[in-house]
Amino acid sequence: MDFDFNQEQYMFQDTVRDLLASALTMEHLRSGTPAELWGQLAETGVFALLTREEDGGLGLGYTDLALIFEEFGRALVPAPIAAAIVAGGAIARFGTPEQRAQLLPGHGEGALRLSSAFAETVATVPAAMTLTARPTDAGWTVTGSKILVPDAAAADKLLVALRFGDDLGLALVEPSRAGVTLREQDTLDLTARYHEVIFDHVTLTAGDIVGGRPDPAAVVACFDAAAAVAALQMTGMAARTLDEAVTYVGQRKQFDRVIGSFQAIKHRCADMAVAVDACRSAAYYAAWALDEAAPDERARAVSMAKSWCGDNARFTCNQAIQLHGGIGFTWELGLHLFLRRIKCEEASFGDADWHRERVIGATLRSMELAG
Amino acid sequence: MDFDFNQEQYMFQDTVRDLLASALTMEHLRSGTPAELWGQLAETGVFALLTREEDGGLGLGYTDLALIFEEFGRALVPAPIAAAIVAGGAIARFGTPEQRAQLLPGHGEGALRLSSAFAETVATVPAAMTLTARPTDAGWTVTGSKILVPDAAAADKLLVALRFGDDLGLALVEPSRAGVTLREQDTLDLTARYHEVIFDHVTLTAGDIVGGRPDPAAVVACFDAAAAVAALQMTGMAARTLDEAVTYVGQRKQFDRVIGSFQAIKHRCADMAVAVDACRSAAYYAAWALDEAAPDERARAVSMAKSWCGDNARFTCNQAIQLHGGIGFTWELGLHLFLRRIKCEEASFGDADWHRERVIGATLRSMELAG
Amino acid sequence: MDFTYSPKDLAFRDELRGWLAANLPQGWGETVFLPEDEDENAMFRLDWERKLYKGGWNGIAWPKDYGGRGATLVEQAIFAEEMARAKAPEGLNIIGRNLVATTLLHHGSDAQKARFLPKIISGEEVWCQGFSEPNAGSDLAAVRCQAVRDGDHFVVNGQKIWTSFAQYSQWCILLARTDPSAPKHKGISFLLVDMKTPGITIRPLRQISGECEFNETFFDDVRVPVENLVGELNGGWRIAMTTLAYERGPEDALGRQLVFRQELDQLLATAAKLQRGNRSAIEDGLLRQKLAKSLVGIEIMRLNCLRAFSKSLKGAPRGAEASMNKLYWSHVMQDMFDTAMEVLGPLAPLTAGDAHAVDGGRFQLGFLRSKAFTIYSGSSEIQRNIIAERVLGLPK
Amino acid sequence: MDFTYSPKDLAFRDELRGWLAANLPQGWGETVFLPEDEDENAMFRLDWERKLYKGGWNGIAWPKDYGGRGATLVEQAIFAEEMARAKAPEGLNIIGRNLVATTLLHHGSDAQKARFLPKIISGEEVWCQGFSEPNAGSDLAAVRCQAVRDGDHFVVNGQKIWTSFAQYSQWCILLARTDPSAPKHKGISFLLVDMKTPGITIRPLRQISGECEFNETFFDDVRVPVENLVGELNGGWRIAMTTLAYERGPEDALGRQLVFRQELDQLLATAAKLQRGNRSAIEDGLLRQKLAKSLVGIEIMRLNCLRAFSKSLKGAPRGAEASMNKLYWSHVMQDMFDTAMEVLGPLAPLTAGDAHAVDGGRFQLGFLRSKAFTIYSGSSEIQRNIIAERVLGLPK
Repeated sequence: MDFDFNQEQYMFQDTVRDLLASALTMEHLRSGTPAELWGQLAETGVFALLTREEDGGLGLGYTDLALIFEEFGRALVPAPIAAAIVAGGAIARFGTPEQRAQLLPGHGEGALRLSSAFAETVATVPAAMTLTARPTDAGWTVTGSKILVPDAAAADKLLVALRFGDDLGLALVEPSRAGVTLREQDTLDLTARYHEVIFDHVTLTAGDIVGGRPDPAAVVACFDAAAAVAALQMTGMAARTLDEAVTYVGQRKQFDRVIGSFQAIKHRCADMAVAVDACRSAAYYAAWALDEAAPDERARAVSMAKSWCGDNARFTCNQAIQLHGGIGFTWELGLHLFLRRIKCEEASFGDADWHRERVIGATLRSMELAG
Repeated sequence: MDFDFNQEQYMFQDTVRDLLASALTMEHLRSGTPAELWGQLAETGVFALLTREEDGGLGLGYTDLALIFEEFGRALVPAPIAAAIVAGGAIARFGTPEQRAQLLPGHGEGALRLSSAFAETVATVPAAMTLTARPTDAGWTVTGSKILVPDAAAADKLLVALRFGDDLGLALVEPSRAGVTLREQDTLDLTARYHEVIFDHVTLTAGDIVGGRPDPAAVVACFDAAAAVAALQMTGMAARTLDEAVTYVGQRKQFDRVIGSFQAIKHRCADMAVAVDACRSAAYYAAWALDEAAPDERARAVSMAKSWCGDNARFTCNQAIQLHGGIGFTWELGLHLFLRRIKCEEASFGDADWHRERVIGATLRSMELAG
Repeated sequence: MDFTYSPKDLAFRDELRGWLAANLPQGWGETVFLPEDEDENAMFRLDWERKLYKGGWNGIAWPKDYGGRGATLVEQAIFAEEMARAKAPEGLNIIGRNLVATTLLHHGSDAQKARFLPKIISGEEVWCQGFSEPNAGSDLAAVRCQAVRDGDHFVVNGQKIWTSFAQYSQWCILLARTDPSAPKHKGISFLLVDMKTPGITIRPLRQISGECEFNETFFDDVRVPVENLVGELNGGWRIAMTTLAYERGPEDALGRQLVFRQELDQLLATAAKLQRGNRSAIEDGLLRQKLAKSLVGIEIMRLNCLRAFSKSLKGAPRGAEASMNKLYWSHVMQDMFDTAMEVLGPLAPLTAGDAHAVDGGRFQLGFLRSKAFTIYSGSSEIQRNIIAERVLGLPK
Repeated sequence: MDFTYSPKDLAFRDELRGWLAANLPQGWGETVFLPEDEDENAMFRLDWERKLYKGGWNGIAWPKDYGGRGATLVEQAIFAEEMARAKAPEGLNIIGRNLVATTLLHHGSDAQKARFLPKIISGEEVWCQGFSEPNAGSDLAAVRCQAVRDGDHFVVNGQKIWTSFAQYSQWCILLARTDPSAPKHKGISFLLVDMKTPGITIRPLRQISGECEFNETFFDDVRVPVENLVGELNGGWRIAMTTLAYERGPEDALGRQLVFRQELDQLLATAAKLQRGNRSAIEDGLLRQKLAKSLVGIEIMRLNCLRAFSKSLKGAPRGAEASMNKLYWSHVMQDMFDTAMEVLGPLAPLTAGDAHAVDGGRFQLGFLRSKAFTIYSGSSEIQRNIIAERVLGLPK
């Protein structure tokens, strides 16, 4: 019984935290991702971590990445990087030997960029997705679009969740393929570029499909991973905004007192601390469940984390802004970068209400209760 | 433009407040309603107030009763009294001349006791009610039950909401009628007796039906009045529990300070004060709407008040208990009498979710939006 | 109780409605809106203010002697409501019209009144407010900006923050410390500062919404003639407190409530048209509950205002209910914008410039702006202090 | 990370399961429950405690020298979980087993240990806790109950409150003021008081649920032999603080979490069977959301406990995370009981004795009891102070 990380995992966290502290300052975040970040992170092994050892990776799991994604949230590492890790993880787990051999070494080195395309204008969850590949003589043809794809323009391959007839599957498509158009999108998140990826009679073959054939379980597993990663990153953002607030109220004086000595302020910070602590419990468990749990328990764990962390990162960030007073709603302070990113993460991969419905549905089924 | 009460209305409030302060102490509440309360209140005119002048009443409206019901809540006047006023109001407005002549003078004097029967085990709102009168040669026959009827055993007539075929209607039935059985119920509310009223082939004639024939509009109007009265009483309970809390924290010392000087306590009290003030706005407007508004606006006003006052009386009472610390959860202090009563009022005449759905439905219809 | 206006008031309303219909641009609020560019926006609002003045509709609450209408409270409420209903822009000179004018009427010398008031109501001179400083926010009496007497001038040095519209202002009301040795409330003076005076630097302060409504304003050896002192030397704190008490009352809040309700109505219309899975967002029972909470919250805001307003009409002194209302509506509206983001669902991240952005990104902008609601004009923490102490009588 | 138990721990668990199955009454938790009468209930729990002792299952964390098993933290966690899973009653002597024993082990004289510990673990002597007073609740150091030295006795006069199970107790740990002139933390002593001593009066204190778990206890010239002083004269505050720090840790919280989850599972089963209009309550989307919030909240309580517990296992000192967990679960559970009342809908007002009461009124009882969750064992306000100061380092 050990719901804690081991020394290696904490050391890995320290490494990444130190790297991000110097590589990704608030200045960077305002002016766009520094080009060298991708390579610097690759050197730590984050992109190779989920790849099996026989495929040249580290053969580790999401548990080993949990603290890393928390650091990503804390430092506001731009979304394309997490999207690439999740996409690589799906290929590592569900890809054909050829796909793994072709993509994962470059991915691991940070040389080949992956991104993932899930959201549609009417859906962020697999069951509601509408983008459909229709069978042709040569394979399939796809028309439609995905939105909010993290920096599709810089990606070599996109992992796309879509329907093949009734079945969901994951396809690998390069943005340069005939019929694919990218349109950069205006979003709340100022730390990364996002694109709408428009498919106009784009041809897919079996070789493009992760695992060689549609696999709904792979789509759900990949969705769960992405949702858990969102929860972990929101945990980091919650923790960071709490820290910022505590530091500020510990220094700011009004009425000849440090405002952190006012009881109402202290109590608010205490509530935030409890919220952040519970975010960690929920998100770490979700990470563990991605590696170790059966699909039902994994879904339950992920949905608990996504709903809880969304609500509580929002709470914590809002309170951090409030506790900063007038300075809190200035552009310069930068807390709004967290606010914006959290709102995007909340809306992605199923919102809190959807995940709660999934939790209760799964629980009732496991209890064999109607409803 | 005047959303305030006039001098007469405030004076009437003072009269009733003074009466209740002496007639209904915490001791009374614990040991049951004092027998003389009914008569003392009758003397103030509360039972005759809604009765038209030509029927011997005061010809006034719910607006004139708004502050009185708030006082009822504040003093925890037992539920049968409000139920009687609402029942009398329905007879005054919708009854046949014979019904008005037969019942309202006695009701006004406090000599003839009315009560009202709305709730069923599966429903508290008209559309979901199932108690049904089936046509016979002589009229109708009723089998089924109503629950939580305030002190049915002490009532001379019960106003019962039920179905006549497809139409809802209000019937007047004396508890002694053949086929009627009363069963006293164990409830959270310790300040009054409640009964289940069981109908076993009880015969109704046209003369028993308020207005002489089923009138769904009368049922909804009576339901709205009862819901608004619940909102007004909850407003009074919220205001009272706020007052109790402010008094207590202004006296209680810990750490050598009056605890009301601790900022977290002060801020909690401020939030409670805002909640109570908004309860007043919502509940007073609902009272006005009962008298003056068309049914759609009346429904909207009442449902706003019932949902808001339910949520906020609960909030205020919970906080009052919390602010009292250990003493707050003692039987002796008596705050639990408010907690219990609020919980009963919340559950009665549509819960907050139901009323919110009614508000949004009505609003969308008025905007001619789908949904 | 009576929720109707008198025939005289209705006539006032109809006159205003007629004037607005004739003077707002064609298609206003439907196809024509405020300019998006911030400078153009400000100039548009200044032009509009001058138009209001020419029509006799600026500063309607001012005494007739100073060009106002001496409007009754009900007329002021109707004015606020009708402006909101017509989605008319708000004049630019809010500080001048409300705070400066009322302060000068109460505390200004005759010369000051004669010099300044006519140009405020006419929209010729716009004002900004130099009260807050980086270290004097909630604790306003901690102002450090110094004014040192030098002959017939004060020499001002220091920094102010949140000076809305400083870049468009000709004048500034300034709180400056004139006696550093006195207790902090007793060494402050109230000055009128010409913004053209050398030594003033304005730095726009961008908000989280990306807009620059506010500024930091720096004063570097700025010379202010002594005749621009309002009231007594070192008597500025009392004047500032009365100035802040003139912040807009329930009659104006009625206008604000209508604007909020319009925003919610737009959200309802949007929810009815937005597809969510295989139905419209408005058919989702959970969203309906959240939208209903906002509806109830905003409608009660109106009722709160009307109750406070009715007491004002009967001459009740204004008390801390302004704090109660502010605390109430700021949280209701933050919740509404949170709900708006939920209604937008998958499209919530998409902002104004995007082809898929819903309603031109208005809800995202509103969401970001709403974070300031509980901070500006007295943070929620300060409002709770005021309510606890002044309404409930709890100890300091 | 690893959520499994070792084979050795599983063997411990199986041994305990076997013992529980053999020793709990047949049908326990299904058809047979704790007695409803409070006195019978207490006696049942005392008998159960003695049975546990005889089976070697009482005070398992105690050192073997004093009759315990010296159980590991994991074994303690398993014990708490299995007791909860079996819905086994909690022994009556909670104060004795947890607070008194640990205090005496750390601060008691050899004579005190020899005299008292064996009778605690055997269930022969039940203890109560005389710490709080009407004016010393959150501010425990304000105790006024006086102990004045008179020869070889202290003479105790004063009043204590919240003395759970005083009516069933043979002994009481008492905080009394022995030096009224010293600063308030420095004049308090820690005494062991025989509840049979003349001058002690117990008055049951009814809670809002109608139950009488607590008492007020009055001391009127109660003579306590000086050998019943624990530690040094006037050194009681420090002992009391360490006593309170022994309040049950995450290993016990795991058991509490299971009990809460059982309550929620019962609520889900009830919601599935309760008719609401023309469907079951569990089919209502709004109720599902609220129930899901409780599910998530209660499951995270378990995860919080496991995280804290895992740190304990590695020897991390216990800090303020007990406050974090308490603050967390008390509010989660209050919300759950609010939701329970909503699930019951029209039947929510009906309590235990009514024919239509749902599940024997258990949720109403739980709802009423839940109001105390955020008050007892350190109110939420006190927990927030502790977290802000000790975890976040904010100033006092």
